[in-house]
Amino acid sequence: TATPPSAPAGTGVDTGAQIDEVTVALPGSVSSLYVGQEAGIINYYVASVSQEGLVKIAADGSIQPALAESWTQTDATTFVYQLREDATFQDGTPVTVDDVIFSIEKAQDAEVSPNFSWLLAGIESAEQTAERELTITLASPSVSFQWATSTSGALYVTSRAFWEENEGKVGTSDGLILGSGPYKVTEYVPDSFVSFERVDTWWGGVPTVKSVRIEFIPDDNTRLLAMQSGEVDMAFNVPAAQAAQWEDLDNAAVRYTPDLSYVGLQFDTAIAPFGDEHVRKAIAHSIDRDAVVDKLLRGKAEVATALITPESIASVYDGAAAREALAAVPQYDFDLDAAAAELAKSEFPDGFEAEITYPASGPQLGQAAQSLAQNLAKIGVTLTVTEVPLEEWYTTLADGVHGLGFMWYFSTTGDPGELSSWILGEGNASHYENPEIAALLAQAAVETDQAKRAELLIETNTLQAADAIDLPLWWGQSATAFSNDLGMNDYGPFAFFSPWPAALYRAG
Amino acid sequence: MSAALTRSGVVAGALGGRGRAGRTARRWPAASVAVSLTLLALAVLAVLLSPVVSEQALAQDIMLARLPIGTPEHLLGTDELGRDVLLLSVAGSASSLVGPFCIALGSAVLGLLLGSLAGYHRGVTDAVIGRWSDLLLALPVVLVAIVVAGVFGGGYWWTVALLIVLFSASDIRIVRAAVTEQAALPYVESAQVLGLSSRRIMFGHILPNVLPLAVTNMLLNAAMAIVALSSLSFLGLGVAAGSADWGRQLADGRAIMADNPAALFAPALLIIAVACAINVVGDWLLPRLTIGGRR
Amino acid sequence: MLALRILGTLALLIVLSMLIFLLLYLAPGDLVKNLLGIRNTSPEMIAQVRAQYGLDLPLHEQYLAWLGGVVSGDFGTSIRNQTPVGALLLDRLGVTLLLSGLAFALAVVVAVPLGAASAFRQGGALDRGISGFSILGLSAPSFAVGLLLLYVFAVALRWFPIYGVGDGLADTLWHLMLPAATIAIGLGAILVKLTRTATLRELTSDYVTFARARGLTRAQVVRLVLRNAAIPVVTGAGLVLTFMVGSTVLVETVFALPGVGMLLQESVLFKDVPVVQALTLAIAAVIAVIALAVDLLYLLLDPRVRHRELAS
Amino acid sequence: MIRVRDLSVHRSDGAEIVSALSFEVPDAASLAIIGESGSGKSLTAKAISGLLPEGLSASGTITFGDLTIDLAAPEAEWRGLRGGTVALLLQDPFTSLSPVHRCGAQIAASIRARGTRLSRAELRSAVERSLAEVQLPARVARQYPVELSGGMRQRVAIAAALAANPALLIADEPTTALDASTQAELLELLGTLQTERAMSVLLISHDLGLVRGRADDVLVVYRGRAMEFGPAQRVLDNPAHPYTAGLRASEPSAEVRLRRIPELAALPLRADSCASGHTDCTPEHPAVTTIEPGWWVSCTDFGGRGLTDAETTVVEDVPVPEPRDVLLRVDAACRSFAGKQALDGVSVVVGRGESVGVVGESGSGKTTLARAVVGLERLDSGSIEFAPRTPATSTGARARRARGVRGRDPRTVQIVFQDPYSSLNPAMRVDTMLAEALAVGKRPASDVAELLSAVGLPAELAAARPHQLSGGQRQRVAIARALATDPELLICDESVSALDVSVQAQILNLLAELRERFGVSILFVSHDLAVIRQITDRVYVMKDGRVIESGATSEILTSPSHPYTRALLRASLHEERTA
Ligand SMILES: Nc1ncnc2c1ncn2[C@@H]1O[C@H](COP(=O)(O)OP(=O)(O)OP(=O)(O)O)[C@@H](O)[C@H]1O
Ligand SMILES: Nc1ncnc2c1ncn2[C@@H]1O[C@H](COP(=O)(O)OP(=O)(O)OP(=O)(O)O)[C@@H](O)[C@H]1O
Ligand SMILES: [Mg+2]
Ligand SMILES: [Mg+2]
Repeated sequence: TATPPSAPAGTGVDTGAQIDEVTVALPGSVSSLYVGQEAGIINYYVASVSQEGLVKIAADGSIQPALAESWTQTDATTFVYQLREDATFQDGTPVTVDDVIFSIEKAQDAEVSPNFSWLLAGIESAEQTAERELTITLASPSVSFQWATSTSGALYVTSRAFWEENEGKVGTSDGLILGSGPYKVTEYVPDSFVSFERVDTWWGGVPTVKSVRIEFIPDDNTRLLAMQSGEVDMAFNVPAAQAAQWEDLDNAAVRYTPDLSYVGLQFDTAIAPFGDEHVRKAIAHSIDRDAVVDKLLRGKAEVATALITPESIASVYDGAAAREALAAVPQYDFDLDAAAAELAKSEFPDGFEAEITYPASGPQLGQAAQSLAQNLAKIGVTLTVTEVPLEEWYTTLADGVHGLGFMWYFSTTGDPGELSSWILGEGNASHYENPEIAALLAQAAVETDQAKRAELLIETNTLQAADAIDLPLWWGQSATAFSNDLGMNDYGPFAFFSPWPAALYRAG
Repeated sequence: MSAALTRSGVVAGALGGRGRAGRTARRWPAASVAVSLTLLALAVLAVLLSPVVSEQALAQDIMLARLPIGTPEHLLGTDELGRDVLLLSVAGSASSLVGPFCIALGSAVLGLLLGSLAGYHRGVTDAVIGRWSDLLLALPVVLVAIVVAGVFGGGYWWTVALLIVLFSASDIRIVRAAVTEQAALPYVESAQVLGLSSRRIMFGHILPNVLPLAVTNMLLNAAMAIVALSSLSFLGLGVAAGSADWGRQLADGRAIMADNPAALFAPALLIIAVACAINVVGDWLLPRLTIGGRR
Repeated sequence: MLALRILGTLALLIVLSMLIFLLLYLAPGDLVKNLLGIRNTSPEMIAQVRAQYGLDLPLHEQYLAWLGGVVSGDFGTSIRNQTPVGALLLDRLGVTLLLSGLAFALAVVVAVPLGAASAFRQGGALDRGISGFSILGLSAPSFAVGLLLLYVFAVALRWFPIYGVGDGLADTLWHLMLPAATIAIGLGAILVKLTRTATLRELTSDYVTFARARGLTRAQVVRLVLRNAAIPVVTGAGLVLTFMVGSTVLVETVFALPGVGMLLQESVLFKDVPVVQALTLAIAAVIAVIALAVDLLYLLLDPRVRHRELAS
Repeated sequence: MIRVRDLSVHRSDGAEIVSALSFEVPDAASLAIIGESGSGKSLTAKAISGLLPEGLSASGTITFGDLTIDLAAPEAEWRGLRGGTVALLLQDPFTSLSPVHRCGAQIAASIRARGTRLSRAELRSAVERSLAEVQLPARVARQYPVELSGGMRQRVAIAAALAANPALLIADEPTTALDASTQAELLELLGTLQTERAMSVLLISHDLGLVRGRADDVLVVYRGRAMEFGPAQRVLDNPAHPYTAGLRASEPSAEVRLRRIPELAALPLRADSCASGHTDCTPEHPAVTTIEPGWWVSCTDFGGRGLTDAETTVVEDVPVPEPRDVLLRVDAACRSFAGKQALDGVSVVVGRGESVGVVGESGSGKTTLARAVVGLERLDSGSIEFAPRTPATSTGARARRARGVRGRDPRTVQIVFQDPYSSLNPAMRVDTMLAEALAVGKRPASDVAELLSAVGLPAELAAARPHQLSGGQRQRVAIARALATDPELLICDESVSALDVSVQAQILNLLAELRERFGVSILFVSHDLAVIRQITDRVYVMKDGRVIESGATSEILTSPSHPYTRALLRASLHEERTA
């Protein structure tokens, strides 16, 4: 039921009219405009309005030029980027290679960019090799690096002069942030709003929308009322539970797109009883993914068959083919008899007790957990479901106490290996060691042929499925509400990781 | 979420202003008292019934999720997980009422104990207890709550205990004010001259005279505690996710207001109705409790 | 007396700050994870961040370092916002104080006359109506009240905006009207009860009988009573105000207001120690100041107290 | 002429509290209503000013000249009459003024209430005139009641009442809360104002001495019924009704000490077996016998009882030496409050078995002394020593527990306070209270009955709670509680001041009796010289925290050497002598 990527959003066609202001509601606030400091998904949405990376991800998942006009990978560890001539910061100064290098250095520094320094940790050196040429050398070969230099990854280019002038205040309401995108930040009040003003120096042209105001409105009902009354023109992350109410609005329409997120269950094999394969399989048979997606998520998600999302392999498979390829991974069907049989085979035939936590910001996870708990109760397993704040939830992941937990992951880059290489790779939280998988992942890290790489990755998913380490539940969708007079080009999974207000138009 | 918590304190403080709220009771018409008493009786009945119905009430059938109000077999519809709202509301009465009742009672007891000590002994004891209640007021509820949840696991009764302590700040203040007023009266001095122990004077002599006030406040607190208890669940405290509880239903019901308004309004109305009933009955009962209230 | 009080408050603040430190230390959640995110778990990185924020020091040293800063007037920098705490606090406290003040003013303006009217017509239909509404106001969950007000006054009638704080004082006040009303409903319910009780108490006193006995008009008697009832009402209202500070988070969330309630909650969850410390202390200080103000007001309103205080 | 006809007050359950009172007050004259506590005096006053509390209703009429008002008239009608026609002055000057308004404003309110429009300056001078009329300086206008003494407050209240220019001023026990000298001055003032303004005054009191010479006529009421009406002078000198006679007799005298103060027995009001032979005598409307025009008595089936020997025996004044067997010795006691010296080197001795009085005007430090003796107040310097018969053992937890405040042994000294209403715990039953006190004295709880009978209370009252008792009964319970520990010294701080004469007589007799029976020493604090005269052997006179004179009561009260004592005496005798 997912809307195909790159379909125009909004009902009307582009009238070409100018738009004075677009007000956008976000469900939470950012505490810094600098993504490195805080890299929540909302930070990406906000920062992408005013900042750019060397490259960007297009609607179809392909890598496209941004500040870099072109680039080449000269060998397994070397990338050479040509900066575009006409790129300027919003203060009028040109974007130089030095600024890019500076931005990379800042992004690598764990003190200023704790949140994504690891993404660029593989860079050994970044040097200016010509007037507008930048050469990046990696410590070891990595295919996924090419995503890292986009705004979906970890590179948000800012100016050295600006940074040095605002040392210590970058990203705050005092210092704001400077980028090269089509909009410059004019005001920022944490927990309240950020406002942007169009600049006419953007290399990409002059967008139709003159100014953008992003309002942080945490309460779901308030956001709905704001949309209903027309106070906002656009709302991100419409909660699935309220989807019907939003869809019923006369003055707005809701558009869905897969959001590259993955929700699954994850075991820590080091913690009893989850080291027992039969226990894991019993649990795998106990969850009714179809019902969860259909009923609890109201169909606003897709049953996941693997860790890899179909969109991340869109460049090599078209939609249906991707789903087919991923469905080939072995699945555990909802079957309580099979679950009971597995449990009987385990060392815990009489059942056991366990706790699963879920973050307060993900009520849908809680509902899935409760549904699971109810099914498990039937085979003699007592699962306690506990709601905790998001921050606390982080600490219950791989804490050595909880052997069963949720994996809830938003991929921003669209690199199909992003999640698999982490949760199946070396030192994973499941304490799962499978030499075959390790070998496959190593191969995938350097495989530049996307099709082959996808195959390797799918194979890792297949192998882990046999051991039931990670149980995919669903691939998420994000829903965005647009008022009837607003349309958006290139609406898709990657739409909000590049200067998205530039894609808005006045619909008629 | 802490608003519900602190609001009770506010009420208490208001009453504590001069500590004699019980004297001027409202005259509720007999009918509303009767209705309120009936309501409370029904609530008690529901509490007694809740263990019986809870298994059935908690049984999910996600295929029947969010049936609207008025569905045959599910008169008030179903919730997000396909549980019958009516049954769930009955089953939820125990968790929604027993804990809050204990909170109100516990904080009243704590308040009477510490408030009496502070009001009677004055001096250092008073200063320490006074600052203690200031401390309780200034402490961020979220912080204390997550610590309790983290350190003790945050079960229902731990949360009740936490709320008893937090609610007690206001009880302490009221009782202290009332005891201070009483302690200056000649009957207390007579008891002192008789050489009675201060414990005997505080709890044998003064306590019965400040009890009506503490009871009024307790009734108000009971109403607040219903909402407060469930408002902490997002911190992993109190009522576990998915259990039968009005506050929990209220929080979960917000999301499906459009599908089945009853999922939201049934618990909301129950909370309001019980709270009102408690207060009406309290206002009615209090003058009858006040010993020697008629002069 | 005043010195003693200030000393007591200072002692309270110090104990409070230690307690907060300890609680934050005990609280589940991990600042490092909050900063680094869940993926970034390399030990070097973790060690670096721990060192950066002094988390590798023993707890008492961390506390003393913080205390040292405070003594020299530096409340530190927010870990989450990377902004100096002082500035952050000033930004946020304004909204919350304005909100609280407005709510309080609304509650007083509406509830005190209602409470008094209810007392003057004790037992009548008006009295019962007012009492009934105040019980309702007390027991209705505030998010529900907020939503109802939003729906009626912002969406249906369009009298007020839905969210945010607006620019400039007038606009801000307009924006804060509904949130303030939400708080004021619960608050007003208490004030009604309080005013009614106080007024009834005054109504039975001798001076009222004497006032009537020498032929004072009804209006004169009402004024006499209200002026006397003001004393307990002010005390009670002061306490009410005390309880309200720092408990506005629900309303701030519903109406998307950047106040301290929201900041405190977020900072606690993030374990942003400097912010939690500063905020809690600020709230405690505000509470102490209000208590002091109430006592001073008491002195102003009640010649008896003034007489006693001046004598000693 | 102001006429009241058939004034009755009913409770909502129908019970009659005041029955068909009829009386008149001639223009520019004064009528006193006297009677015991609870006889309905205040309700009568309230009924004729339309101020009955909720739950009570009045019937009857009041006529001012050619204006007749139904006493059952609605509030709206009364509102127009109060102030200009009738004004009511309340008993307690400490509560009858609003504490938060300046005195001037309260007087001005009365002036404004008449509807006269005055400028600020005019108003201010009107207030000043009012104050001058009650002999207060103009500065009082800017002061708050709390800054004034009781007497001054009552003057302000009078000024406020008179500012409304009433034809009839009702003064309901206007001086009961004040000390003797202030009482006299105030009544003097009221008398002057009455003649100057040619206004009618209704003076309510339970104190015959006060009324003597200050009212033209007197109406004696008992349980809401008129007993006797007539010219004040003659009725009080020569009462025709036995009740009036009884009231008069129970007034203690400051001049002679009686062995026993005559007590008023309850009157049988049921005229079922009326012995008088009146044919139209019913309980509701007892027959009236006119003694002479303007003097009548109502019929009561009063068995009549003469005074007993004890009640007429005057105790011989014998010289009282300083005691040798000293029980209590207070030496150079000093105590100050906020710079004010409440006790300034007070030395007092009480011998074993002695009854010692402490007198002095309000604020002289009497209460502070009494409280210091029982340990409720600490001393800045000086000492208080007891020489108890059985010194408390200083060891053992039991002994420690039995210790009272500040180390006083509860079995050595006990106190009875002034206010019988607040000195008993409202939440406790009488027997619990007494049993608890008995336990302190290591006596069995079964002694409760004995204790009750010792203070003359029926055994049924054991189960009662204070609110079910009358003031006199409460004071008896308080005394019983104090006696439960078998104390050697009983301190009474104004213990009869709040009671009316008849109950006062009973309590004073009780104390004398207890002293005889148990050999208790008594330290009796009072501002009432007559009471002191009746109950003490020796007396200390205090002024400003010092003892200025001491000696045998009979001597001091007949030939005081200190001018202050003489002044005190004059003030208290004044009332009786003006006759
Ligand atoms: N509001 C009331 N409701 C019912 N009974 C009352 C009320 N007020 C007074 N009474 C009763 O009426 C009787 C007369 O009371 P009242 O106050 O007139 O006595 P009093 O003669 O003024 O006595 P005192 O000398 O003590 O002031 C008393 O027995 C009292 O208990
Ligand atoms: N607790 C106190 N605080 C302040 N001042 C006090 C206190 N107790 C007594 N005083 C003052 O000490 C003085 C003596 O008071 P005390 O009560 O002993 O007088 P008293 O002779 O008993 O007067 P009264 O006849 O009015 O009872 C008064 O001026 C009083 O105001
Ligand atoms: Mg009276
Ligand atoms: Mg005294």
